[in-house]
Amino acid sequence: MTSAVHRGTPASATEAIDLGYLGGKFSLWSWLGTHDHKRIAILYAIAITTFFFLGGVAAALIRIELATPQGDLVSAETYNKLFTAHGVIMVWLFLIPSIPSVLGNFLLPLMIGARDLAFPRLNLASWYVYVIGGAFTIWALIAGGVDTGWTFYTPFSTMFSNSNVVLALLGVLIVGFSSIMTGINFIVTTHTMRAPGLGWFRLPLFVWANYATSIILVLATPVLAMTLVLVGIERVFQVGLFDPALGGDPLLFQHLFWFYSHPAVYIMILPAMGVASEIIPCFARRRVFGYRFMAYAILGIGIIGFLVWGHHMFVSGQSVYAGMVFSLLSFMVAIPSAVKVFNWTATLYKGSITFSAPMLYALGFVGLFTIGGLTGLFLAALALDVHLSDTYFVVAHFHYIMVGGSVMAYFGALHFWWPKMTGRLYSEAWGRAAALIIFVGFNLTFFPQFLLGYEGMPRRYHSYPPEFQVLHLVSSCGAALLAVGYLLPLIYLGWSLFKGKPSGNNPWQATGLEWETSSPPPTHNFERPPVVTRPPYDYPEQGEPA
Amino acid sequence: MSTANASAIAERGEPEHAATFALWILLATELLLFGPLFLGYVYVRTHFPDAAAAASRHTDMLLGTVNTAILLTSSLCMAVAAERARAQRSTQWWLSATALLGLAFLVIKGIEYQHEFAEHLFPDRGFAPADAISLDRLHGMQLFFLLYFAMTALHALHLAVGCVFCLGLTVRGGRQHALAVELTGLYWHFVDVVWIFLYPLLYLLGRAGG
Amino acid sequence: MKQYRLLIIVWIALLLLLAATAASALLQLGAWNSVLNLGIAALKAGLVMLFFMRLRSSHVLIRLTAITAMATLAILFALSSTDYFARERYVAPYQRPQQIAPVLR
Amino acid sequence: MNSDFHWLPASASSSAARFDALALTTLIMTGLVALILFVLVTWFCIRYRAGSSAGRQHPPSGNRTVEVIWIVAPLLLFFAVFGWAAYDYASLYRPNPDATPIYLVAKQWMWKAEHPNGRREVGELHVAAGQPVRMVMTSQDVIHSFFVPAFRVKQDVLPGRYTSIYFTPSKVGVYHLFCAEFCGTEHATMSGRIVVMPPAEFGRWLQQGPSVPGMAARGFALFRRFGCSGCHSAGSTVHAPDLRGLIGRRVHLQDGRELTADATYVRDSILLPHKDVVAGYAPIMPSFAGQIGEEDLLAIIEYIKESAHDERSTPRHTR
Repeated sequence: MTSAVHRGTPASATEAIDLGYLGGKFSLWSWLGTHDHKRIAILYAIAITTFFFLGGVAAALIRIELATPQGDLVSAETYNKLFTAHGVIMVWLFLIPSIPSVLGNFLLPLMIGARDLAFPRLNLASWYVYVIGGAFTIWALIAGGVDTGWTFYTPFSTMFSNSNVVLALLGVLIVGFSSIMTGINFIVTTHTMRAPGLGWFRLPLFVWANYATSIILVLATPVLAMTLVLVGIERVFQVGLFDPALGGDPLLFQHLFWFYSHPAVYIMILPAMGVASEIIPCFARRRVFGYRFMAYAILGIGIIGFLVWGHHMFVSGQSVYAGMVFSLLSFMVAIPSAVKVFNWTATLYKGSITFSAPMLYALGFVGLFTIGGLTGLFLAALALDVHLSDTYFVVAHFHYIMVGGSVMAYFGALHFWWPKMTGRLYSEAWGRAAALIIFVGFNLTFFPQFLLGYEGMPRRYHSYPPEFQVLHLVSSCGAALLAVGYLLPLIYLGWSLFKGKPSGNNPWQATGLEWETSSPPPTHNFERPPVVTRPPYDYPEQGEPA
Repeated sequence: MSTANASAIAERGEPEHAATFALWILLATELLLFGPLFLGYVYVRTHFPDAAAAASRHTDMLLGTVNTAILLTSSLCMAVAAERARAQRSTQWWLSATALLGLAFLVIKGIEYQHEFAEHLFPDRGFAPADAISLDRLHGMQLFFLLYFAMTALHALHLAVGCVFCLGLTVRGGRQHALAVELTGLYWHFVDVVWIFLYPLLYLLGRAGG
Repeated sequence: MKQYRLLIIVWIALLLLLAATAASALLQLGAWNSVLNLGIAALKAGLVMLFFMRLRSSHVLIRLTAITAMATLAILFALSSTDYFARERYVAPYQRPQQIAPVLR
Repeated sequence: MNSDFHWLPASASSSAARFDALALTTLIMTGLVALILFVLVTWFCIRYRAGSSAGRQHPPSGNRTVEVIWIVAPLLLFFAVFGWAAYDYASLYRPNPDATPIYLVAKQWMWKAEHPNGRREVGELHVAAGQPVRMVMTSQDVIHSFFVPAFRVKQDVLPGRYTSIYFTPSKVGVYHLFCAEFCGTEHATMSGRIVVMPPAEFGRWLQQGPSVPGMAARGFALFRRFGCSGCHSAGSTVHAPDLRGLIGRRVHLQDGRELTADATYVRDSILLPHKDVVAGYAPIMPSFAGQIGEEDLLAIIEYIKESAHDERSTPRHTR
């Protein structure tokens, strides 16, 4: 299965490479009207990168403001709009579409040996819907702003906020439809377009992860859509289900919101797990340990993920009994996550490990995700959550999962499949340096926030009592380092596009159908439809020590 | 639309058309789109039982029942059309009948809305039913009518889209599109199923007094 | 012709059930009104799905899709009800004004 | 930088001690798991780095027993933590008949408390060490959250509904009170002080409150300010019912119904005057919905209630 073209094949940077799907006569319409899943993935990558840096600017301003206890850089109102913008952009415009829409779009057909997704036009439409919704959201967030937090809690969002709530709701709603389209496309593709011989238990775990993610997208997003519509109606018509002054119940909103937004956490982390499951076996040169358990764990997370939303509401005034049910279920969802971490660790055993940039990102992912997951147990434990919820402990916890997990994996995936997507190699030294800077910067930013939270620093505070300043300052310094870490790849990856060495078809000597074809792949993906005869991650046994 | 390789799919015993499968997933999504409205309904029914019954008595049970019968009949026409399309027979008449029944439903629904607007039952600030005897009752009735309008309007929107599909198929002529008729049919029946639940939930409360 | 006859039988059954549900709503049955109405609705929906939507003879994957959607909706209802049916409702601050704290503007 | 800096928050309630014990246990448990994992990853990374001489024959591709062990073992551990945490959680809400109720109203962006004897305070909450307290809380506008880090206690405060939580302060001192649920522009400044006093001192403090005008008196002022007295008084030319002693009376309505006037009835009559028109009167009263705040309504209701047995407070209402 490996078509071994060795890394570092002597070739000068100026040597022409076969541009594959990237080639052909360039016209704007050849991109904006394309039905090619690979080009659509690139379109997604461009849009998502833009949103990522917009959200990053908001984060930077927040961290600068919090360097001192007084609210002196921006006003309280601006601060509230900043953290709302940061949350809305990062959650809906970056994290949820990031890995599925960019890498899933690019790789899913390649990994299953298909020519394209099942519905190429739907795929393009979903990009347009995403960009329109995204632009709408950004407009609402910048022109006037929204100050409700990304959670839009009622009755603040419906009756008290004097900001662009309805516009922002509409933007998020539109983006949601894009998610649904992508989800339907992925599910049908995975079911109907697999190459001959590619049974379910020969699928790469990345495909499993995207499949489970798509199911969540399709089932959870419509609930959010209707909930946002109801919030909009309540705001416009002053009648509503969520305002106690009108006979409604704010907790009903919270139930509906978290019914989507907790599974949404798994929309963000499952594809990241899929990425780690591709990179680690490749650089350990061996089969992933416990493949079937890994696949079942993905499905388990997807299913149990729907049963735990109430753990966001332990102190919200929901019944004590409901708290107990949700707490127990939340502990259960930690099990498949733990299984995955244990299996990644076991995959390293008796491997032959090299530490290229993608592997550093993947190992960073495992470490940070482990910390994020274990601190999640504190929040699942009822009595502990009473003190910790709505403090910086929660902020730190979910950033360890979202940023330490998803973003780390997204960057790892970009580095791993960059040669596949562009046919070029980036500077390995810069890649490793950036991975290390991000890892250190991340921990410096967010580990102090665990301590802040335990000491009782509430989240979403524009100013704070002076005794919290030491830790906030450490966090802000870390954020500066983290920002450098995120800017670096933009530079050296961009540079490699023009000046990078040609990578050859399979620089990592990885298995998997996506590496069977040339890099970058031709528009039709495979010269001959592949037939699969071997299990996934079929790396040759390392045998006797050299 | 579909580029799925039909023979490869049949080999593995997957559904005959990727598009059919995709449509079913879309219907799953649609069901969950109605989910928050149904949960809101449960909230109103459990927290304001009397107000919900009082509000429901304001709806027009006769027109609602007639509309239900119309929609069920339209579903029969649609099912017959799909069956005929599978047998490669012409479907124009049946699809037109389906669309016409759908339009009739929408017209009747419009008449109901008109009456309800006239009675100030639209749940905005002007909401003022005569029998809202307390603030609690007023709130309950208002929430019921919020859900009534949200649910029936969303349903009517779906039905209107279905009518457009049906008429489009009629215009395009009868034969070589069994798949298109099949998909439109599935969608139409789903819209029917939603109404089958909306009818008792919205129209049949408190009809026996009390 | 056989399949058309089946469709018409199903349609007649649907109309009869409609008549039954409308009639039962006019009888005073207390909580059973709702149970009966929803039961009949479920029956009607089942008929439409099994025969008109041909779930009866559909591929297992499609049946699984339908079941998954309904199960997800059931989860939403079931787990929300752990809250709603166990929640202490301690409303109505208005009736106990002496307990509401002061009034400083 | 700042001398107030400390690693751990003060522990000043009975639940705080239990919380810290549970947190420490969980920390040790999760810390051990993390440590083992990191040691293993590091060790594997060094030992099995490419080119090392470590033996690599027959790398296992999976092991069912191992998988079952690392599914079941954490699960049992989790159940234990769950049980402990759930027990402590329930005890925060378990009714305690010895607890003193303190009423707390949150509004954008301040806390207002009322002790059972009527002593009121704003932005501060005084409690006695060793005396169990039951916070009974409601909000006037959006959702707030009552959060005292030193007590390890937090409970959202919702509009239209009371929520409550129990705790027993254990250590004398002054602690932070935060709002933990985002509630609008000045959310970060919605803080206060929790003052835990020795019981005797607290008893003295409780008695020496500043005198606040009674609710009924304020209600009377509002009764005049909103023009209610213009119609509902004896000298009025407008035909409107007398409201003295209304609360608790049977009222006959225009449409033949009959009900007992209670606070809700008065409230509804002010906001929706046309709903329950009293027999013999024309429906001429305008609605005050949107003009009178909830607190003012309460004061007016209180005044009407008081007017039943205190003739002196209603001098202008004698027919």
